[in-house]
Amino acid sequence: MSEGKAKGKLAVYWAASCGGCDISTLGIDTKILDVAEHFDIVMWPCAADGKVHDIEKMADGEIDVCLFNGGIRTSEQEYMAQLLRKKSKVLVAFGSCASEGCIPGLGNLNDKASCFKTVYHDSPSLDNPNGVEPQPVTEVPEGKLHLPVYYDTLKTLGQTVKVDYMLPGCPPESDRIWDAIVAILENKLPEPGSVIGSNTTVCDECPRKREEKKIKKFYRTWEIEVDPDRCLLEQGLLCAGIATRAGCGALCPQVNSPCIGCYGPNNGVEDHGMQLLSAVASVIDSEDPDEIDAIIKEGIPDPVGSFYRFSLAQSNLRRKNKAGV
Amino acid sequence: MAERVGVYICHCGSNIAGTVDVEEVARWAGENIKDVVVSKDYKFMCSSLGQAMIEEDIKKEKLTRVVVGACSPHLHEKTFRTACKNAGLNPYLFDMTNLREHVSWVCNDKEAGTAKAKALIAGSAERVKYQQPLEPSYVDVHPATLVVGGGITGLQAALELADAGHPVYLVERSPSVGGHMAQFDKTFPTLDCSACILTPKMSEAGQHENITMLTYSELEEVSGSVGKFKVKIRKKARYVVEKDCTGCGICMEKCPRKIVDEDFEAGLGYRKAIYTPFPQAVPRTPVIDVENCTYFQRGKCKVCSKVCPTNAIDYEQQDEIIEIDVGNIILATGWKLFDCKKVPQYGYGRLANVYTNMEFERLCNAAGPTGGKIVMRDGKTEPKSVAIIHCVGSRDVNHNAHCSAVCCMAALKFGHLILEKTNAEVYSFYIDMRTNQKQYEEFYQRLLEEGMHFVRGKVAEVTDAARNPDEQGKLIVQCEDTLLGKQRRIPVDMVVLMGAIEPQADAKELGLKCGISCSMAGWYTERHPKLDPVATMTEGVFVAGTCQGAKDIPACVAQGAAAAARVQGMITKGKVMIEPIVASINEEACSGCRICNNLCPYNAIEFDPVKETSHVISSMCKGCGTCVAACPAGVITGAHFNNQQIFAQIDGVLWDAKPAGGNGGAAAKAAEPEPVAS
Amino acid sequence: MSNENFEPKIVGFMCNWCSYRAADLAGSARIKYPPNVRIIRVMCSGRMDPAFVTKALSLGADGVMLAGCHPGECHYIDQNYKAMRRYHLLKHMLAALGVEDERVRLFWRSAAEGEQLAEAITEFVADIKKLGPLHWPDNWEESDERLEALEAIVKEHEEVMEVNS
Amino acid sequence: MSSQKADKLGSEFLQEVIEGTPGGERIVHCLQCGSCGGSCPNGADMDYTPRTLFALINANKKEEVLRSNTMWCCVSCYFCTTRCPQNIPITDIMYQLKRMAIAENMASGSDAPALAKTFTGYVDKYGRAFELGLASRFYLLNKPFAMLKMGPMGIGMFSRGRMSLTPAKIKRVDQLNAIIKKAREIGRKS
Amino acid sequence: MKYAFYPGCSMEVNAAAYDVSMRAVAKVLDMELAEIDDWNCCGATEYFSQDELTACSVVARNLAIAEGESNQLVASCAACYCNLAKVDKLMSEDAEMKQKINEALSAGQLKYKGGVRVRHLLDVICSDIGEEKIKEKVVRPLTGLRIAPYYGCQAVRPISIGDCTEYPMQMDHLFEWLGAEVVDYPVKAHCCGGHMPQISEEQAFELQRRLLQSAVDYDADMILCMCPMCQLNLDAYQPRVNGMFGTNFKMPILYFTQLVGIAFGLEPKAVGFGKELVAGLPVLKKKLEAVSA
Repeated sequence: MSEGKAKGKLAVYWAASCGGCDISTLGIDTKILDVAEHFDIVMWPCAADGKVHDIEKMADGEIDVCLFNGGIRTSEQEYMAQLLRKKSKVLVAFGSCASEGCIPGLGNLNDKASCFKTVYHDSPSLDNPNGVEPQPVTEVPEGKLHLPVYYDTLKTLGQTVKVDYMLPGCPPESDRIWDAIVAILENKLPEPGSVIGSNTTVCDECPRKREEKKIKKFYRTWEIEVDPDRCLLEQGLLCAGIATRAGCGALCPQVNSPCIGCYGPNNGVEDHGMQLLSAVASVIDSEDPDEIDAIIKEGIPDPVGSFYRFSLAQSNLRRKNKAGV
Repeated sequence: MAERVGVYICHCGSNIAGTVDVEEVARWAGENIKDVVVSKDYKFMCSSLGQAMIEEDIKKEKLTRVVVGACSPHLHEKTFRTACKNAGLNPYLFDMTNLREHVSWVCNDKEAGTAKAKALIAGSAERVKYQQPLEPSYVDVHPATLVVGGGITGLQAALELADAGHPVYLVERSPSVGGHMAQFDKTFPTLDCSACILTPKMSEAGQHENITMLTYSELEEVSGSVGKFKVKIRKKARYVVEKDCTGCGICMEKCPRKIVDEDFEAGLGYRKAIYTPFPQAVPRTPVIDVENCTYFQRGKCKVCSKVCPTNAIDYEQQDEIIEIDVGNIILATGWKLFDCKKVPQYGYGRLANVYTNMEFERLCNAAGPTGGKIVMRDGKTEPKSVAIIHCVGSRDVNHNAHCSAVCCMAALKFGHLILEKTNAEVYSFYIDMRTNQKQYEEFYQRLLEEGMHFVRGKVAEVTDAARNPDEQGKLIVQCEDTLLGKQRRIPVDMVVLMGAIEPQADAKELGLKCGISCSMAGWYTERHPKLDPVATMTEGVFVAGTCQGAKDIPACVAQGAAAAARVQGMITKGKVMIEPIVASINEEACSGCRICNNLCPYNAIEFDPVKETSHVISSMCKGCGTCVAACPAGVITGAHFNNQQIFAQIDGVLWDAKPAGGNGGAAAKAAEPEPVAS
Repeated sequence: MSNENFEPKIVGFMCNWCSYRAADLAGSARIKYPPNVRIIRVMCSGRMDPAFVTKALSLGADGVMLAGCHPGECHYIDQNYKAMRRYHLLKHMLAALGVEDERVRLFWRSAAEGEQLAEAITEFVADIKKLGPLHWPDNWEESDERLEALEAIVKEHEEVMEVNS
Repeated sequence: MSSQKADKLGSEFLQEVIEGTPGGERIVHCLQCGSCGGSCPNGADMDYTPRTLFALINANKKEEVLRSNTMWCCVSCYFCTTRCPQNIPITDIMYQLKRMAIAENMASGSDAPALAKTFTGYVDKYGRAFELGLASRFYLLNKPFAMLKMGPMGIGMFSRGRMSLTPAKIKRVDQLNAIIKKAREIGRKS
Repeated sequence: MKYAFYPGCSMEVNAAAYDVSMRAVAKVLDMELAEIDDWNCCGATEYFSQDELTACSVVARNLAIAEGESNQLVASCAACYCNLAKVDKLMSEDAEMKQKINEALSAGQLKYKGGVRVRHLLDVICSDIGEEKIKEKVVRPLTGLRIAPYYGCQAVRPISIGDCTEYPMQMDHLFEWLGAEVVDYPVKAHCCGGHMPQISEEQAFELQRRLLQSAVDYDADMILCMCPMCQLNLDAYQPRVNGMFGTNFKMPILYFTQLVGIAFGLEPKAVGFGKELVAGLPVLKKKLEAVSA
């Protein structure tokens, strides 16, 4: 790392996400001190103080790097995305939510009305006798109070503003975060627009033995005794590792749990879920349409959750047909 | 990407211009599609003037991509690729839009036709920008040929090639070549003795210096591709050493075990446990039928070994796998007889004197079990009346929808032989009399004169349930005489069922090994039913004879010769072009998940267990793209049909479908931010 | 949603050997059928990536037609069975995403079945017409509320900043 | 699709036959092979064999077909159907021709329509067939003389307890009749 | 094993011998045949001659009722089997007809989804119970008795109970298991005349003559039926057939279940002997020592 260079400015932001990304960032441990040595942290809602006003007042491009985690679900998040874009030289979609929508993106199976219905009306743990819903504007004697507007559709950061890099993972492994930080510090970032990470899939890191594949029946993990040495997909478990970018060290498959796809698609794949779906369907072991249908319907009751757990918002179709919600 | 695209719209006289406003399409493409720098229409684009225009523009306007909107690419893709090549542009940087077959000829309305033409042109123009220069490859053609099947078709093909000086491997699964034709007595319509015309060809093939005859052998595995197939053949153990055997036949004479011969004699005659199917068999080396050999079953006997003057018997012999290299393959695997028991109402298998056509061939064959005497199952009584039933298992959607093509003539032949050899009355029960080759109708006329009775009607049942004393002890053939419109019951002594010609039971499996497909029924699919009847969709694999469809001997011989001629053409040319439309795997990025491994029917994808990655053997790849669509990591690319190209084409054909807001797919992925924050 | 004047935009993916040639044959035989299907040629139905379908729908197609050789008659032996498997799983997914069953359909048509291909297109177009437009990209649009809210945030912050400074 | 094809064939009568018979569109595949006429146990007594009827249907000879005795000779043994090399549901077509003959009032020369009518009358009323009622009512109305010959058999049946004097009746005749009424209504509509 | 059972109109009175013997045999074989609630007539051939949709709806009422009770519906009469199986098949293959029939059924608050497999009693006994169990139950082998199995038409055509449509064998096998000599005569699946006796006696009696003659030619002691209509035609009209053709047939026509019962050691009376017009018991006594003893 180059010594004695002027300190840069770093912003970390958190939109529609769970906070895991921040925790994983802190998982780089004492190396966070190296980060602090090289950067002034101008904003990090989870770990440091920093005011929106101060950012607004900065010159365009004054922030060197912004690590932005979370998808865009509200007007406030969208505003912050636009603001940080303007003020940052390099904007990184940090983690699965910002890159491809992640679990919050599964909200795209519903619309705003049905989300509110569940959260503010139907939830069993709720006490809301008057059925009050959050209002974007509330008049109080002191003036108008604003709440962010909640959107029908969750968008990824890239669908909202132009992003320079994506760092995949839910959350990104601390080691991968450190790799990325080193790349930033050493100015060894890849081509703008690309994903910072490996260009192979989880299978590359998975120690299981793989053979030619034929699937006659899909199982849920609890339905079978898992052979610890053999490829999970070959055993009928819907493992997304074949279609998912490496980087995690194949953590899940190593403990007999199929990969759920949190690192997103490999380079050059346009639609993660479709690519996985196409691969898995190709090796279904039947030529009889009725049997194929039965294998699918019985084995994969929740296709969206199985193939698009992390990438629905970034998929070609992005959401469920609103007309059908 | 700043490509320079030229778009050319053909009028095709009024064929396209009649329902598509070609000037408008050309104008629109020039003004609206990004990177289109030249856009023209012309009366006949495929004419030499049209081609010259494109060539000139490529040079003058420095075009890097060309789109021609004309007829189907299946007609003129080659023409325009050549034009591009002539002008120095890689031919794979061209795309053809089908404005005739897919637009003008199927549209009524000029406005709709013009709109559809614009969309298709937009698709091509967007696609062509992503196309990549490709180079076809060339392979040397190995001069040897594999012929599978030693019937008359395979023999003919093998002899044609061998006589032209090319090496041939002739593989036959039974112990002798000859096929079904060796079982026949006479051949219609000339009534030549079948053996007399066939056996010279058999022995010629057996002795030919260019023919390696592998009988009692089966095709095990085929790999490689046109020009350089690698073939594994299983040579089944005969238990007789071919090089030592002189074919003297003493072993067969002395063998104490006699069994019913279900194959060559169709169950009517006997053979020994060590046997050749028939006396003129080629080669003359017998085989031991292990399942019926006393030594193999009980460990004692060895008579054959004791009597053999040259010690050629080897009970320890094992199957042998022979590997050969060939440039081309001819499949001439023939047919099998329909199982007449599947039509229980005709009583075959239950009523003794109901025969199949193959049984009857043996029955009237002078070399057959009765010495050519036509007698009933008791072995002595001559029938006083015989019914011949056509279309048993043919022209019947419950069994085979096809017409077996030869049964009408074979039935007439049988009729003639019965009338010649016995005093019996002969009845033919037919649906339609099909005698449509040279001298066939004349033969029908002859049988009319000879007094054969013809009843037009498909027989309903053959029964021994007599209704009156006249019918007692007879087989009663019940049918509607459709020319009278009346039901008839005709008592006879003997019934011959003209069973259908069916595809071999393992035709599909064998086809799969060679990379060719079958129709639903099981006939091999030819490249073009009229214009390319012996080639298949797989380069270097040809089909001939009845494995492609029911046909008579002259047609089989013609196809055998035709296939040989096609192969000779390949050998003479010496090289064969391989289209560059193949898949390739970026091995760097392949994680070895092995999804693709068993998706390729041509085994073109190989897994390297050391590197733990897969790769495509491009000479074996036929370019279907199935693995490309299946690769979960997106590391397999299909040349000329890659994702980028197809996505661009989708984008293009839907140019008018995107919503007004411009929230289009590809564009939206990297959305221009709407500047709100200031 | 059905609309008399609605002309659906449909993308048709057809294999080079059977269905594309069937379309050629329909043309040569001058069989008329609705102009709504825009045909894209692929070498085999096995090349048909489910993402092609979702891509087309996301770009505004109202329906997608897939066509290949009859099962058992594939030019590439049995690759159309892989298309069949993907199609079934894709349909399962599309149903979960609220895309009507009729919008995406797989047909088997041999090179000899020009008339049958034309019939399939006619039938398919009629069915999509009955369903009405899909307009998938509209699905992603937010209401005007969004722009108002964004403007409000900017204004609010400007006001606060004025007070502060 | 099938109706389009029938349009082209131009025989109205053919189309009616096809539309009224499940699987009836196979009739256009008839090869005129005669395996139906050959198979029929009553084939010898028919005015026309079934095969001939199909040719007449093709030729639009409605009157000849519907006035023929062919379908009334049919005993529903289904030999023609299972043997037909073209999978034509011949027995079912015979049923359709019977229905058309009754509807067009051309079913002359056979007692079968009357028997059928009597039979369905009992089913509609009781939900069950009634053998004695059927026999006596049918014979009284249609063949009073033939009834005399039936005497000894009837006595034999009675004496062995094989004939009941009263019809059995199902519990929910109303439900059955509602279904029948609805079915007839739908039938008239289409 | 439990089955839903559809007796059909003939069983109660005309075919009482079939009914009683079938129930007795079922008891020995531990088959539970639960009669479906309030079934109606299958329409025979007559209803289909008048109105296809109504006939189908009448039949489908039974299928709909059965669907609530079991996924297997057993019929003992060939014609009932035929109609039930045909309507079931039609509804599974023809969506339009299914919709129409269900529309009609809805008038009676019924619906048939298509979940019933229609079986014939003979097939259930031969395929589900099977050789081993049946042989176990034989206490009085039918040795020496020459029986002619008679299948008739509608159990094997157009929708076979699971046997060859031309030359069925299930009953042949069954009686081989029971020790009888089975006569292999060529007309075992030919027509008994069906409803023809009421329409044209000449035609009907000729059909019956062919069957009886063939059985006699093959030296059968008796013909065994699996359908009340077949039994009625061959049994009750036999004297009239003799009258018309000058023959002298005295061929007992019994139900196959009656003889299965005899083999299982049941008493002739308990399996309905005596209901037939051409007496069967004397033949049985003459041929089977165990019975006469």
